[in-house]
Amino acid sequence: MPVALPIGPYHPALKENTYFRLEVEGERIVNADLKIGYNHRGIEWLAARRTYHQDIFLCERVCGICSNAHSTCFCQTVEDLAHIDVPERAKYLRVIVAEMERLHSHFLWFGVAMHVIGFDTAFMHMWKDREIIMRMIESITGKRVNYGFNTIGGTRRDFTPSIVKSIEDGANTIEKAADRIRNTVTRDSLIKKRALDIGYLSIEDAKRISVVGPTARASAVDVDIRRDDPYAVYSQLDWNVIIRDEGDVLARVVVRLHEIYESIRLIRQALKSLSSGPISTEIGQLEFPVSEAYDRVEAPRGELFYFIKSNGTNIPERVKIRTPSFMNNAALTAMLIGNSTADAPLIIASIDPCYSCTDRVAIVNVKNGETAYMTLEELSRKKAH
Amino acid sequence: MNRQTILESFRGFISPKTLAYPRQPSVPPDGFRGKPELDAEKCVGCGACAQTCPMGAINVTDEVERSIRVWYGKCSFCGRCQDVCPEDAISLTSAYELAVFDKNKAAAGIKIEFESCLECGKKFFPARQLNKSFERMEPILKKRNVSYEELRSLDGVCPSCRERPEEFSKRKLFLLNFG
Amino acid sequence: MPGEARGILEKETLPPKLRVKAMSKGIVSKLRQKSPWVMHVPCGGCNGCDIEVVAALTPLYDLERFGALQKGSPRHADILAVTGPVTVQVKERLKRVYALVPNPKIVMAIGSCAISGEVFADGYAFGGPLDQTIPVDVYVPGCPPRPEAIIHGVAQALTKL
Amino acid sequence: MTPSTISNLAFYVLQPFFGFIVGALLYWVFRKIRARLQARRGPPWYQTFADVTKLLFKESITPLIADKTIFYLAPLLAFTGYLVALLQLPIGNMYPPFAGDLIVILIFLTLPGVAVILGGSGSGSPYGAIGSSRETALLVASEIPFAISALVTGIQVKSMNILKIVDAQNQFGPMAFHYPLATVAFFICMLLKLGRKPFDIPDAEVEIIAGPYTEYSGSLLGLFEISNALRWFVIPAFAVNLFFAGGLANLFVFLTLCLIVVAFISFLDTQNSRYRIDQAFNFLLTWATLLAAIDLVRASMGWVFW
Repeated sequence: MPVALPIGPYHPALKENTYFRLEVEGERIVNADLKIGYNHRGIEWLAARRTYHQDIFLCERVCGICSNAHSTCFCQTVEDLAHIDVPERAKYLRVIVAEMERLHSHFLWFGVAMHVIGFDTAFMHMWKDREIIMRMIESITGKRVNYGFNTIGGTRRDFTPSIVKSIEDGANTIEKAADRIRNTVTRDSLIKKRALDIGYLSIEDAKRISVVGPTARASAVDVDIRRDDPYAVYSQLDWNVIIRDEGDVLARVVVRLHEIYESIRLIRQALKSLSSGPISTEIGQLEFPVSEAYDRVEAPRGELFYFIKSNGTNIPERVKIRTPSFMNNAALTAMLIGNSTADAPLIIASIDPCYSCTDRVAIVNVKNGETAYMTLEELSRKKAH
Repeated sequence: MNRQTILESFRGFISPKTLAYPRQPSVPPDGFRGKPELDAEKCVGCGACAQTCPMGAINVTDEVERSIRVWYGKCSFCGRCQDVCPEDAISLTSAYELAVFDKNKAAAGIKIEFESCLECGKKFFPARQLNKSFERMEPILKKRNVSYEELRSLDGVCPSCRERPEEFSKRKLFLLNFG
Repeated sequence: MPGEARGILEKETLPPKLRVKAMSKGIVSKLRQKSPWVMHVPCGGCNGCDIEVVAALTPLYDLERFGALQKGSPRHADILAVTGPVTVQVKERLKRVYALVPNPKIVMAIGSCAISGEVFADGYAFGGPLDQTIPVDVYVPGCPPRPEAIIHGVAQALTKL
Repeated sequence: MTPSTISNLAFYVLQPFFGFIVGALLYWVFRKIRARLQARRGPPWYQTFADVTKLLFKESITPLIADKTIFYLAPLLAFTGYLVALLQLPIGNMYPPFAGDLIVILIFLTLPGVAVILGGSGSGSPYGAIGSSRETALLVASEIPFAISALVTGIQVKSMNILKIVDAQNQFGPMAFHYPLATVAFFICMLLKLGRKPFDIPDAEVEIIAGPYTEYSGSLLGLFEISNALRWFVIPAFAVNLFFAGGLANLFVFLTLCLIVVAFISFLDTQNSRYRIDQAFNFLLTWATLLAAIDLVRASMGWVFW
């Protein structure tokens, strides 16, 4: 007889609230279900009621960890929509800050993953190293989280020479910290024991569920928006897309580990070829033609998609966001089945879930105030129609 | 167990990385966006900050004076107000310890005096904003040979007085001259 | 409570039995301040405050210096650190979590979202500011507050225990 | 009343307090060392006392679906287990009036485990139930190497009386030198008995919140905290008595050895991640049992090499 084991809505392994219903036989998971929606805040609805400039800060708060990816994607979409050219320097600055964000997000993820398997010392050490990046981000953008760095037509802040110097020094420190993570993660027998062959996701499943980002790349799906649909200056820089074909939690660990090194490489190159010039295009009155635009950005967790429809006013008619975690969460049910309950938190953590990103898919009947939330199955069925 | 963590642990054992925060202040880096503060000397009371604030944290209320209030409980410290302020009257300081017991106390506000109407004496518009706009217009006025007092006598009138026929014709005449 | 206890102590007319009671009350509340166990309750925020709360536990800020531990069970908690705008979905669950916490308890509203809803305040999914759902003792504005500000907030909260 | 009765009475009254204070300080030492190894500063020395006092004066909530008798009994049972074990252990030169029997102590050290299982399953929480089932599995797996490695010492001196074991070591040298494998096995089980990594599976926070303790609050949790403080003294003291010659009948040496044991345990705790329950089960029943069994065979055959 399977017993239902709830994980959430409040659970220490989840830094946010979501609800997993695991049906277990003994310690083995036979069925998994996921209920999201606790974080639903109606961002798309709100975005259609604010001006474009105010929406930048709203979109940043879709997710606090990948906030810069959200604001970059929003600004790029609006720039497409209004045909605004972004200065070269601003593009470089955007790449640097985006990669810094990827660094801090991956360090954060490593720490959380270590915490989940109970290796608190490694968690503390990794978050200690993460603070170096946070301090750098704070000195660049003025805030640790939700930077407010982007604006339509460029960036809001410029790098001073001293900041450039501090990033160059910081990159070396971070590289050493990344070496420490590599030595810890790859040489610890217990970590290997916990992560190897756990939460397997085959390439077929990955393609069927269409997972994105490091989760997809760990299952041998060769996808990276930075290369496939280059934005900013990624096409001018030299870097690699990390692919692994094992498809288990350890592969996701290794992919993220190597992405840290690639990010450091990108930051160094971008700093080297940083040209002088203005950081944003002067836009007096924003003129929006009645049209639509979309843009994609590779957030730390995968492909982030924005679609904006304008009606000619300074308020967008519709903003549609598809976040990476929305796709990756669907893969969890496939990953969890057959594993032990003790591994469930690690598997959940391995996709780096971000429920604040995900929870915008509620169907709300505003008239009678009833809120009905669709399960992922219903939603996918609806999409198929 | 692995060698890297053991080494790192002993390094940490000898020199913990913890900041001595509550005893020693922790100073944020330059350009940190902390508590926004209003400068009562510089502010003209135009309300551009309130208009642009994405969160609606800045409130402008008109009674006998115009009061501008920033509520930190709703502020996201994005700095848009600082960007748009024409007088640099609002600025984000480096203060960040804002914990309070009463959420309404986490706020800063200033009052802007109103100018009295030249006709009826009713207080109707922030005095400093009016003066500032005249100041900005001065080069144009000189070019057009219009005296400052003339403009002042026209614009120093409250909206309800302006609707009176004699005021209306005066303004029409002025605008015709002005071109 | 400490102030109150001290106030009673100053009155010399108190019978000895009550005086001892007041003194022990003062000592207990002193010790309570030395052992705040925090439960972090995310209420639908953007994650920013959540990671800053976690950052406050990590080596650079180390809340354990003040005896604070992060606890997973509301039954063990003294301080509820609530982050995020309380969404409609979470509201009832938050009330349930609050009821699970034994007295005396302190609620901290961390981040502007919990205080006012911030950018989500106009949305249909916003369930009202935190203090309309459960009584709040300390407000920590910030979007998100720095870990230092959270430590400052905890220090403020402790004076209420 | 004879003078010995009075001194015995004084011993029984004072020993629990002494045990609690030393245990609380040793628990603080553990937390402090753990914090320092994690590059943090760690709590102040009075932390355990503050925690316990706070919990004792806090509201205690009994869940409606909990089995009241079991729910209240469990913390008392855990406390009793450690207390009785403590009262039978020689502490340096302080010998207990009723000299402990090794098997009795082993049985009483099992009692807290049983109490946790009872409390967890009686609390009516799913996390408590899972925590209990995990604790049961671990208790079954750990009792075998724990008992075997402890019994090695008893078999060596041909007496189950703990005083005799200590005295014998004062003549022939500590057991840790004669039976290093049993010592290692005992240390592995000690990690489990102290609820430390890699065996903190029953109350793994990220998996099942606080496991069996999830529903406990206030003074009942405080009682668990007191027994936790006691256990941080009893179990290192047991180890010192069995394998390190009981501190050469010197209180200071005894406490120092306890401190070293705790420091070593803290180090192991920080350097390990958590086992999965099946991995822990296998590890305990194969490696730990094997190590203990080798020394058991040696002890019973009299093969002591040095």
